[in-house]
Amino acid sequence: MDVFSIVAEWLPYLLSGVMVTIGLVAAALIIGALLGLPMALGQVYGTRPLKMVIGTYVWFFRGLPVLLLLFLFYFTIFPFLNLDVPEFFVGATVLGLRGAAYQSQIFRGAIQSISEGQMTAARSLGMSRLTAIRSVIIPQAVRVALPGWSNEYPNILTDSAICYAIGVAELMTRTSQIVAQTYITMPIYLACALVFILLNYAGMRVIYHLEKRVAIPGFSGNTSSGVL
Amino acid sequence: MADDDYILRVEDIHKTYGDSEVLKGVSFNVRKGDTIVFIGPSGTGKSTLLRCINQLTVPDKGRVYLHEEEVTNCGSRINHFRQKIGMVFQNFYLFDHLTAVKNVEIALLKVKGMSPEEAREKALFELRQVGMEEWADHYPAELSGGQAQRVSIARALAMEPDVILFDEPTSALDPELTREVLEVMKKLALEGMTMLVVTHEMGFARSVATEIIFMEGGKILEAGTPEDIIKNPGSERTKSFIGQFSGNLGD
Amino acid sequence: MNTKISGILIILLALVAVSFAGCTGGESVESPSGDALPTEQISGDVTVYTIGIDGEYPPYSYIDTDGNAQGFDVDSAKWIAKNQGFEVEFQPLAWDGIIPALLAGKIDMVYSGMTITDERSLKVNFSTPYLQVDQGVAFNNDSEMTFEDFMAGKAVVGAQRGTTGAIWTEENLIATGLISADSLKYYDNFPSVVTDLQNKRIDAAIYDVPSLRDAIAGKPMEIRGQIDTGEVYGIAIRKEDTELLGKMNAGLDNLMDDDYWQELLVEYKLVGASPR
Amino acid sequence: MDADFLINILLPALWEGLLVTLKLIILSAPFGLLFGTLLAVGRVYGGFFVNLFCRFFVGFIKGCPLILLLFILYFGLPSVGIYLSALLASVIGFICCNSAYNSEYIRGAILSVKEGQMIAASALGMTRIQAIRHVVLPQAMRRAIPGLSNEFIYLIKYSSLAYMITLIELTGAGKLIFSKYFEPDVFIMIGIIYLALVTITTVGANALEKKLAIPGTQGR
Repeated sequence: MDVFSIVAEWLPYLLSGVMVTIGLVAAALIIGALLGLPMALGQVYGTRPLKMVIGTYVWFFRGLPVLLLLFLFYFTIFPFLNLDVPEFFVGATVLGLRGAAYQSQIFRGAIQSISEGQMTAARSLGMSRLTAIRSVIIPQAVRVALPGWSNEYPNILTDSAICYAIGVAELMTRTSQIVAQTYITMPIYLACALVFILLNYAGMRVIYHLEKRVAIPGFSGNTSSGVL
Repeated sequence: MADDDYILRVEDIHKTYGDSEVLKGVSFNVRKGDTIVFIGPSGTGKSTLLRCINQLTVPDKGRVYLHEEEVTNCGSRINHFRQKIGMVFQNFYLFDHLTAVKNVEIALLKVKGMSPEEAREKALFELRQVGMEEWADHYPAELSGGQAQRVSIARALAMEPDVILFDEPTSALDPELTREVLEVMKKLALEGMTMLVVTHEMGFARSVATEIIFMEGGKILEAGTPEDIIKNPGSERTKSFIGQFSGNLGD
Repeated sequence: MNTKISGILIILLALVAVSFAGCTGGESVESPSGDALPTEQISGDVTVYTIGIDGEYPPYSYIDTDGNAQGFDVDSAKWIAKNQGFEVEFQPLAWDGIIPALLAGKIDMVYSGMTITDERSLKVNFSTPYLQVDQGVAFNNDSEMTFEDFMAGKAVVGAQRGTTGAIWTEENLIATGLISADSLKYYDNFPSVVTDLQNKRIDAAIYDVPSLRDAIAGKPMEIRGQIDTGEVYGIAIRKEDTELLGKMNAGLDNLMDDDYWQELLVEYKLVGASPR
Repeated sequence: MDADFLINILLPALWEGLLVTLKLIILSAPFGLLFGTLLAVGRVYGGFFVNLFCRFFVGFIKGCPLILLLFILYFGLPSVGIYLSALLASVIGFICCNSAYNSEYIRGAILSVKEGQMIAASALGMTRIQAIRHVVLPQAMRRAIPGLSNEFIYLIKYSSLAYMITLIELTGAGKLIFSKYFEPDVFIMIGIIYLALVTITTVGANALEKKLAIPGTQGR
């Protein structure tokens, strides 16, 4: 059997890893955003102890390699907590918690870039601090953060391949399995690379259109909240 | 008068950006020691003309000669000519990462290949000429506009050019700072430096220029001594333009 | 462990706990005795056990093109499950993390050509041995090296991380100073070892004989020597899961008495490896 | 994890691994910076083909997971007759990755250098290359420092992937100990070492940024 037909035979198995990879990335982006935004707010408006806790969290997750985080959660933390977490969720959790650390910094930068004046103006209208944050600061900050945020997609996509180390059946794991069984290397690696690059491209297109949709001409902050 | 009396000859320069023809055939000649001042409304191609001389902008048609050597179409020899044709910009364009003295030194070192000691000495000398020696170790961001412009003049002078092009050197400065720059330029002119100056400073034009060239619509409308142009403008257009600056004629 | 790290860990754990409050469905159940029960799910009246396997370990266990588990151990496990009246599902895992996964309750047993070792026996229980194998050492056909050269420490050796082959080499060649630690290369899976042997980055590959034979079939390589380590395979089960251990032992016993056992041995070219 | 295990088994192994990690970083970072700069210059100032090549390279590297790239370099290339050692394959992989990401920061920084700087350099008779080297890049590199130091930290962290292609660096050394002794605290110890490395680097990078800041400007 020639190389092409072998690769063709295994292709469906490889491609069924696409959904797993997409699942990992989507879960990671969502966990990252859901935790990252409140963390950013906490870092800007929170009390000193809260800021320190969040700062430590960010320091921790940005200071460790994805690979080590995966091992740490898979072999150390989850077993210690007596939690039975399937590999996929370990991968999604690690990418998500780590993503939250990075996203919080993107959102933090965005919040800080919204001028002090916006807050003052909101307060002078009789808004509470919380209302001001929710209806004035966040809608603007999220839009400012979008370009930085969209960079998270390709980063998490490529990082998701490291979940191979704990055996999540995503693209990289399947690639390695196929190579292990067929002893064909380059064509399969390149097929995998191609899939990743296409996913990257497709995702960036989606984000590009998303950015276009949320962008407001003239950029006024008094529209209703448009959190992603 | 023989051609070789001219240090710089500019022949029939044309330049078009997209649909708009900025220069529609401009020619003039410069003798050693001349100070030629270009005046005219904004957008008439004066700055473009200067840039065409040292090929920062490549003209569509026309030729420039320096000492009868062609500057246009000279390929990589342009860097040789640019050493001979200094330029001072409206926004100074000092190198932001270098101190004043290093701004002056860098081309001496990298282009002229001087030794570091030689270059330092030369740079300090030129800074002294423009009254900036004390500021030698300051960075551009620490200088006022007038100071920065004087450093940029020193930078141009250090290359010992045959001609210096001044592209609205004082337009970005407030009046106080404008004066200190004009002082330096006037001094240079008196010392016999050949200068081509685009400016709106009529006072400077009147007192320093050997020739004033009035440009409009990409063409030279009128040229002559300050006396001719300012006192007795030949055309209505020149007259009305100069009229706008009547309050600005005193030096 | 210093207090700062402990503090960080606590914060982390809290965050993880919060973020996971909604995500985890099946927490482990506490038994009356306080021991954590395995993660079996009850579907109807039938218990389902999750079996951890190495997905890249033919002939014992591997994943086929359709993503299904196959292999000698997989077939055996299915037979035992039927025999003992429970159901099984297979979970491919990274080999070097498979015991921690078992201890963590991610799986209920490891049934995937696992050698019974002292270190492993400290952490888990093993079933009665069901196969006995030697370690084989393979070379490229055109290699000048002999098995004696290998034993004398002249070869750069490739082995899969965490396998008995790797451990044997560490203990008998590295610890004795015959080869430097650099001369043992660790790989994720055995096919990578074979690939690198073919690439001549290593001189020799060490692995369980049946699997080694399988892995180099059709390649210009040969087994030039075997090391009788006296190792046997067993099914690894958590220490507290004595009931499951009993079931598996009974099932194994029945299986080895059945004709199917011989069929399997023939099918997977393991004749001679059976203790019976 | 008892003291005996920690002192006699774990720490010596991690120390060996750390040395390999540092070796990887020291071998990769300078070339990552050099090629990153060349890629950035190629993209900003290069002709059509140079620009296309640089864009293609950066696009491929950024789209392809590093771990896959390492597999390609180590396990894939032999099929076309190129045999790289694990060390060389890792270093090449890291240089590719590091330079591609670095180039993005440097490119951004080059584009942010005011156009007049280049014009003034040309007017002084500098060649294009002289102007890029002596005027544009010194300014651009300063602006790129925060991004570059970020990428350097990524390099420290992603060097852990070398163990996937048999090079036993810090994470790999710990993983080997783990797969033998099943002692999960191993990973905490490794974590502490990485956090220390990364924290020291961050402090160093901030100091460097301050030191190189041009007086009178606000760093950026």
